[in-house]
Amino acid sequence: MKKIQLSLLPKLLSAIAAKKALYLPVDGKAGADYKRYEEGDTLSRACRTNRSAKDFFFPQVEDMAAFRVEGKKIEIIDTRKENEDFVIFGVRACDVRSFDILDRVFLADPVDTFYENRRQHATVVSLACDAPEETCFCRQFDILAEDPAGDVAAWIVGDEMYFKAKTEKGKKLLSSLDVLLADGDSAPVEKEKKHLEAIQHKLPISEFNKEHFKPEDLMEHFNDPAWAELSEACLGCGTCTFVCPTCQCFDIRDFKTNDGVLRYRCWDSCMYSDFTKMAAENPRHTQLERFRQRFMHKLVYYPANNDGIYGCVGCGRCLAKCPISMNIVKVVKKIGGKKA
Amino acid sequence: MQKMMQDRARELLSSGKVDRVLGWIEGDFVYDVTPHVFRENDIDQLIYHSFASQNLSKYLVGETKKDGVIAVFLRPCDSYSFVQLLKEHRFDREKVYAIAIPCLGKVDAEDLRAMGIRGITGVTDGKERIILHTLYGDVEKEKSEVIAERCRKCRGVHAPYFDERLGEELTKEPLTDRFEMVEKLEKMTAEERFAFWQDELSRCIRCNACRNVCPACTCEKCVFDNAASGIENKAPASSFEEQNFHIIRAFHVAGRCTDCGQCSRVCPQGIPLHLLNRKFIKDINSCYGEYRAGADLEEKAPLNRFDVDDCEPGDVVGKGE
Amino acid sequence: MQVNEEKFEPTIVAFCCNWCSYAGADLSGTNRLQYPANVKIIRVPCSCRVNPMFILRAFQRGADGVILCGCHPGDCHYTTGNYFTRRRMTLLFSMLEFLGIEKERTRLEWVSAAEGAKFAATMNDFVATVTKLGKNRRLEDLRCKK
Amino acid sequence: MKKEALIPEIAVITDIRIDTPDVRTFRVVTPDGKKPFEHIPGQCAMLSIPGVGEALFSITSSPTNTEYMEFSIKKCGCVTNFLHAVEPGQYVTVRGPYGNGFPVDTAFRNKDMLFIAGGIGLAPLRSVINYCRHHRKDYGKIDIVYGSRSMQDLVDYKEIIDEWCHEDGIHVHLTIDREQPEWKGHVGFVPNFVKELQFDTNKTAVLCGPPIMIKFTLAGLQELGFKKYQIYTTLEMKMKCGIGKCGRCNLGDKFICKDGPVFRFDQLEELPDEY
Amino acid sequence: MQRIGVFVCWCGSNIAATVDVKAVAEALGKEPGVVYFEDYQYMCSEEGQTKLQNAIRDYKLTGAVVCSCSPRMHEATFRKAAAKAGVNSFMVEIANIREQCSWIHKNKEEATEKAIILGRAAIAKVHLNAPLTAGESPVTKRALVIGGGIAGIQTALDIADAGFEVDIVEKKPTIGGKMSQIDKTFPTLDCAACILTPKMVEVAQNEKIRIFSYSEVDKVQGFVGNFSVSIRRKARFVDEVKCTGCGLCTEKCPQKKVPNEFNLGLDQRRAIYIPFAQAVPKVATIDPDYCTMLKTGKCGVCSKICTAGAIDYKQKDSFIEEKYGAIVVATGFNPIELNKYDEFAYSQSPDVITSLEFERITNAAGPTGGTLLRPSDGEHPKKIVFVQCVGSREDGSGCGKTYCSKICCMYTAKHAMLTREKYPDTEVYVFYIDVRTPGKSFDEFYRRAVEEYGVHYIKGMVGKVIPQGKKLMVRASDLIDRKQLLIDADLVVLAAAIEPDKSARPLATMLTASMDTNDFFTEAHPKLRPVESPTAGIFLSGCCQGPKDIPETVSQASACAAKVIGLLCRDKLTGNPCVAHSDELMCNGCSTCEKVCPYGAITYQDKEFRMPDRTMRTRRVASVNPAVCQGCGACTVACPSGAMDLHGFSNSQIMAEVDAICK
Repeated sequence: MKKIQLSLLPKLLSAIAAKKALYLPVDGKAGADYKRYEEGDTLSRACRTNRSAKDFFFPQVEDMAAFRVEGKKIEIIDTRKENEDFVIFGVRACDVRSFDILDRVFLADPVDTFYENRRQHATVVSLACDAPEETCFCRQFDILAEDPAGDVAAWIVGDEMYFKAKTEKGKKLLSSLDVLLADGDSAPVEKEKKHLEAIQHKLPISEFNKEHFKPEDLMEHFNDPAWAELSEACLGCGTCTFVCPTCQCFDIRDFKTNDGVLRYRCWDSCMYSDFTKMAAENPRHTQLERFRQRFMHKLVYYPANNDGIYGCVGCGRCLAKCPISMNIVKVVKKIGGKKA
Repeated sequence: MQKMMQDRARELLSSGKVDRVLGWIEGDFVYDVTPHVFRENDIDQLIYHSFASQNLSKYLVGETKKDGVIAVFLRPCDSYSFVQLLKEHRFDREKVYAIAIPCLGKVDAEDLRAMGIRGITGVTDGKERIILHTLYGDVEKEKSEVIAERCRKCRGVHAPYFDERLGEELTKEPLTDRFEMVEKLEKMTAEERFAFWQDELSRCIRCNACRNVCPACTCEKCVFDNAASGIENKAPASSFEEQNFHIIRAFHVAGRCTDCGQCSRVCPQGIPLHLLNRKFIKDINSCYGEYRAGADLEEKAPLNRFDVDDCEPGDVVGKGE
Repeated sequence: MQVNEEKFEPTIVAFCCNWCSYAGADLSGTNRLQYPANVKIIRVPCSCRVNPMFILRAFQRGADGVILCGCHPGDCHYTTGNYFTRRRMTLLFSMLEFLGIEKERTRLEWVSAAEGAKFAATMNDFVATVTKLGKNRRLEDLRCKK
Repeated sequence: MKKEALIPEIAVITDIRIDTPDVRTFRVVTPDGKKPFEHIPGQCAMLSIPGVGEALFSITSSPTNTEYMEFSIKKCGCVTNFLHAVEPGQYVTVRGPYGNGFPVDTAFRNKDMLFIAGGIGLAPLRSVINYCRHHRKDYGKIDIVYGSRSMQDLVDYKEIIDEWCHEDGIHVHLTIDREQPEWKGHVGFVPNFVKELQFDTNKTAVLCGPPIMIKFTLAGLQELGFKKYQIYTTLEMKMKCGIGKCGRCNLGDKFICKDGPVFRFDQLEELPDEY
Repeated sequence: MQRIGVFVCWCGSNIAATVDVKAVAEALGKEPGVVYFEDYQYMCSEEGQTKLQNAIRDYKLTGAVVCSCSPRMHEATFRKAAAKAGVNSFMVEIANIREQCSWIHKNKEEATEKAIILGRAAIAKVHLNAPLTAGESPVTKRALVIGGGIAGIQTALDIADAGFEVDIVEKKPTIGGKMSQIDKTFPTLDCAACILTPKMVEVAQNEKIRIFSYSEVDKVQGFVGNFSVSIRRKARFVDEVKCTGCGLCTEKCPQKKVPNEFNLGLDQRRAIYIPFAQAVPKVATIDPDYCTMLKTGKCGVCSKICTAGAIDYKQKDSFIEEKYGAIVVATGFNPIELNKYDEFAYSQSPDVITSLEFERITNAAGPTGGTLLRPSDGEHPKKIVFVQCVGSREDGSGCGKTYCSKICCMYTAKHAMLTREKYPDTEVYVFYIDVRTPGKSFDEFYRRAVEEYGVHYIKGMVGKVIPQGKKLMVRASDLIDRKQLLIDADLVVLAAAIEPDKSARPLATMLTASMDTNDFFTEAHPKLRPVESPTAGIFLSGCCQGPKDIPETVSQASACAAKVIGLLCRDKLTGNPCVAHSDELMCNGCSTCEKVCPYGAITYQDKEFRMPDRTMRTRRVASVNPAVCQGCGACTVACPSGAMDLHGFSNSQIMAEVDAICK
């Protein structure tokens, strides 16, 4: 366990930034968001950034390859580059869990080298939540906001910040910062954890019936008539999917540049009407089916393929951001509630 | 008001005059409001308070494709969207029963959070004041301190063409001049404006919330979703794409935008998109005479008509600096 | 267009209506009135055919200035086309300026079939103005650059 | 850097065969003239023309063909329209193989096979049919029912007539939807034809064709006494990655690109019918 | 993928001197889809065209790009040549490397580079070109003329003379219009009736012409070549066929106190009447507002005395449906209402009259039998003041018109001159702002009025006319002598501005023909197509398009007839294939495009569509009539969903050109 006076945090950040690219959440015009550290930036204490931390490994837009076309001939140019080493500082427990969920998709065979490259070069410093929003419900997915995973976990206790390396990568990072860090006792952190856990228990979103979403009940949930009512007001925008830390659907598109073609991938949303649209058919032609897909994927399909791990981390972004306030909590209560 | 609306809706449903009622329903939190189509069995859950923020008029495009008549509650701002949609033949008027309801201004939970008001569990609305019940106790505020930007310019007047009015029309003086911010930007230098918009638009994640919520954006297929349009685009892959999407979208709704402010309300990134639309409204008003989209069914939109002695672009562009 | 380090050569797209301005451009050729080769003309039936999308597209693809020429108000071959153009472009140009894009990069001019000299003069002036402004950096798409 | 699954390889179209007014078969090799990669029958590959798009096609040639790969492609969308307009020598990009393929070396082994195809549905079956032909001793009797709108719309007609029809143990049953003067064979829709043919139920059936044909043929086979686990089909859906990551081609928890495209009907029964 | 051929023309040295044509051809040869390229001295020559045609055949070209002079010069040439070789004309594009390149640039390198870029843009466009075929529609060989004044009469006669059927619709009981009310015509001073009535008779006797008098156009549908029109024949309560025009009824009718509109209310007629002696058709009409029989059911005198048995009190409005290939608007003009001109005391004094009233008073068939008498007391006026520009050339703030009514200067001179000739003892004053006399023998005419006839022309405006006893005190200013005048006139004649007939506006709406703010019909082109409306198949004759005198009206009427004949001569109309079209699946049905179409080419209809979820849905969608659309493209930009596009200049084509240029 290491610690540092909060007043010295800027020094610590500069020290990290001197060695590696450093990203941290910073308060901005409209809430907190991650940005590359510049001298003077201060760590946001907000428990939630607008955009999730998935951007670091799965950015919204990513060039994949370039093509040069001349007459009938085509040449492929591999534009991939080795990523720089970077540190993401202050990731909350829910977002840290989302990396695990994305890993299971992108690192499954065949490995996605774009994702893998970034993942390998990243060190994640997580931060325990001291002031969750009332829309937070990560605990419902067994995520401990008071004791986040990551390469290094951090706690703010009083005017001190404690660090604990959880992986080799984390140990390396902390040891590289040895000069600035003092040894810390684990007792204050343990006490803080208890305190933070108590706060978690007070959060309003409980009574969550997620355990009713068993893979064996797939068809039953799929055919639940409540989907019609739930999806009725859905606008079919992509807000929930884009702010979601675990949504990973993407599209691969070509852009004609002035001298060739750039193939890139970008986020896509299963909520979009053209997501599954083919020339003549569209297997999910109404918003009901698209809406159902998103939640079935998170609550049933994903767990079925990934040892029962849910594809939701309870970060609460969709609760805060959906234009019509339709979200996974309402879905879980309505669809799962019937079994109770 | 809520009680009145529930009663009237129940009456309309039981009399068979309407088959469904479009209103708002509450979720886990008081601000967790969703548009909902009510039938007789769940009409008790219809709510109406400061967090009932969504403009319901756009839902009529889809709802009137179904059988039966639907009743809809229209706040003053919604009523203009309603008329504009009607003017563009986007829904079947016969299948709609429009009820005008007064509005005291809406409050956005995100704004309150920014003001430090968190853990909201309930709300008591007054004409001048609002009491927010929170996990940490009640907070009482002047309405004018907390109401959303889009509501500050409201005069509380409905566009005609509704079927009945519930409650009285609450006309009021706007709290702010809606063009204040546009003018402020116009007075900046081009560099400053560019920096301002770069900062704003670079946050765009192209979730399409602004477009999909917009009552003027009801195209069967948006040009940005249509490969044949030549400008199809799914993600802000470059700074140009960020600008392009918002310029074209604003242009397409120019003269049709009713300034309902939903675009800025729903933007998950907090981009003040309504400023783009208001810039067009301001230009239209100053160049072609006052025009309010959705105020009248017959009047030709400013871009669909002309005067032989209209101003030239050069007379307008460059006036700001 | 090769970009020379010493002298910046802007790329200019000119949309000309078939009936007046394109003929005006032809006339300036017939009269051997010079204007820079930076200007490339695209023929459209009427200035009202020009969609704001085209103008933005030109900037995206590397244009440094876009000029739109049509018949003088009242002289439109289709009687009313240029009146609509005038309104549309007034709003569009004003919006571009609002976003901080240099207002000198866009222009709307009325050039009749008899105004070969005006066409050449307009183009000379426009190219000079845009050259002074320099490369379009505020409405560019870096993916399109070599 | 290691190979990225989503970055394709270059390939060349060396030959284009016009099968029907809207189906062409493209022969594809690497620029140095080799088969791009090995595959098993029923698997697919992503073909693309940069700037036009990328799309998934089933590989029509049999794995036993060691020289090249073939794709029978019907004109229907952006990529296919472009392909129908190109000439030999055109470069394309290719990546794959994707999907599970048919269980030719397990479940199909030593079975009597019944292949039923409609229209362009023959394309994925041609690979497995030819595989069976080339490993003739490993399979029992082979029946092929193939129908199309008209005689002109029968894909691979020449190969069927010249080769398949002449081989021992292979019975080809052709049909077209409407009477045609030069057509001497059967006239009628595939599902009815299958019922008329009264196949015995000890066969393993493989179905491929338009959704409506699948629906009625499945019912027909069940009427004849076939069980759902005896019937296979191969599905088609919009795909972008081909490797189970882009998130659009799932049927419930199964990805068509990874866990499919070949499914048995008893498996499909347990999945949402979003196809 | 297109197979494109590129042809670079030298144009002798016109292009080749400043553009390296070989380099251009070679560079363009490398573009995708280009399978053939060559350069040649004169592509437009017979030889050059053959080269194009041979290449099309030999290389199976599907499209061609000719880098040459302006498309305004030879686009048609090359397109025709290509069509002969079997390639659709619209698959040929021109890169203008002469007028817009070689002729304006001196630096060869620069010009060559630009020529290549222009060529690339054309190639990029051809890649997206699609063969276009012009639509054809039949032509109904009959014309409708709306309005039976001199304009309508002349147009009808000319069209009929060419052998086509013509129908004239006239809302009054007789044709003849304003000219029939005029006494003499300037500058020749020949009698209007003497030259008009033979024409009216000619119309009546022409077998090809049908006159629907006392009728109005009720509904118009269709488009150029194929209009279908419903005409309302108002009940005149007299059987037109049976009536012999003997006029007995008009003498015996007991209802005598009906203001006679033909004489502008200066005298009275009966309830059954024939407007004037030479009326065509010469058929009586019962005025239902005054007829005692029709109002009370008690009278029936006319019916009793009519030997032909033509009176039919039960007659009702009837409708005629007819098809036409062309419609001529000849709705004419009226003097403006002067009720609001209190400064001239028009409403206050019967002796303040309009010029048209003055015409009637001086007309031998008029209320005074041609003797100049004051309406108030029937005395000879000794001092007459003519006021010009009453309601013309105003600043737009008042009740008048901003334009010049054009004819007032001349007829006022005529009135002044005739007065002085007939009554030399009468003093005549004319107040004017400017005297405008551009026209053959016009200025001479005016000068004669001043010099030979001693008319007092005073530059200045009349400020006020005050009736005082039997006199009219005219207060005016003389701008040249800079003094105020007070004239004790006996008669004041106001040269009232003329305006389009009130029936024109609703008619324009029916015809989807455009009008200016003064309700004059607009021309398809103010200089080059002055007798056509922008709406195809609608033609303009006479004052409905703008103020005109008689010779001008007649020449426009004949010009208009020539245009109509030109149209009717054709068996089929071939449209311009570069027209707008709407993608119905994307159309929102919002009507925006309809509002910006200057031709009324876009209509909306409800159509059934199969939706992606296999349900059927009725949607309102736009459809463009290719025979009416002229291809301006205004609708394509107005359409937010991009459903509306233009053949030949599609969104994707123009964007491809943009891309190629900006590369």
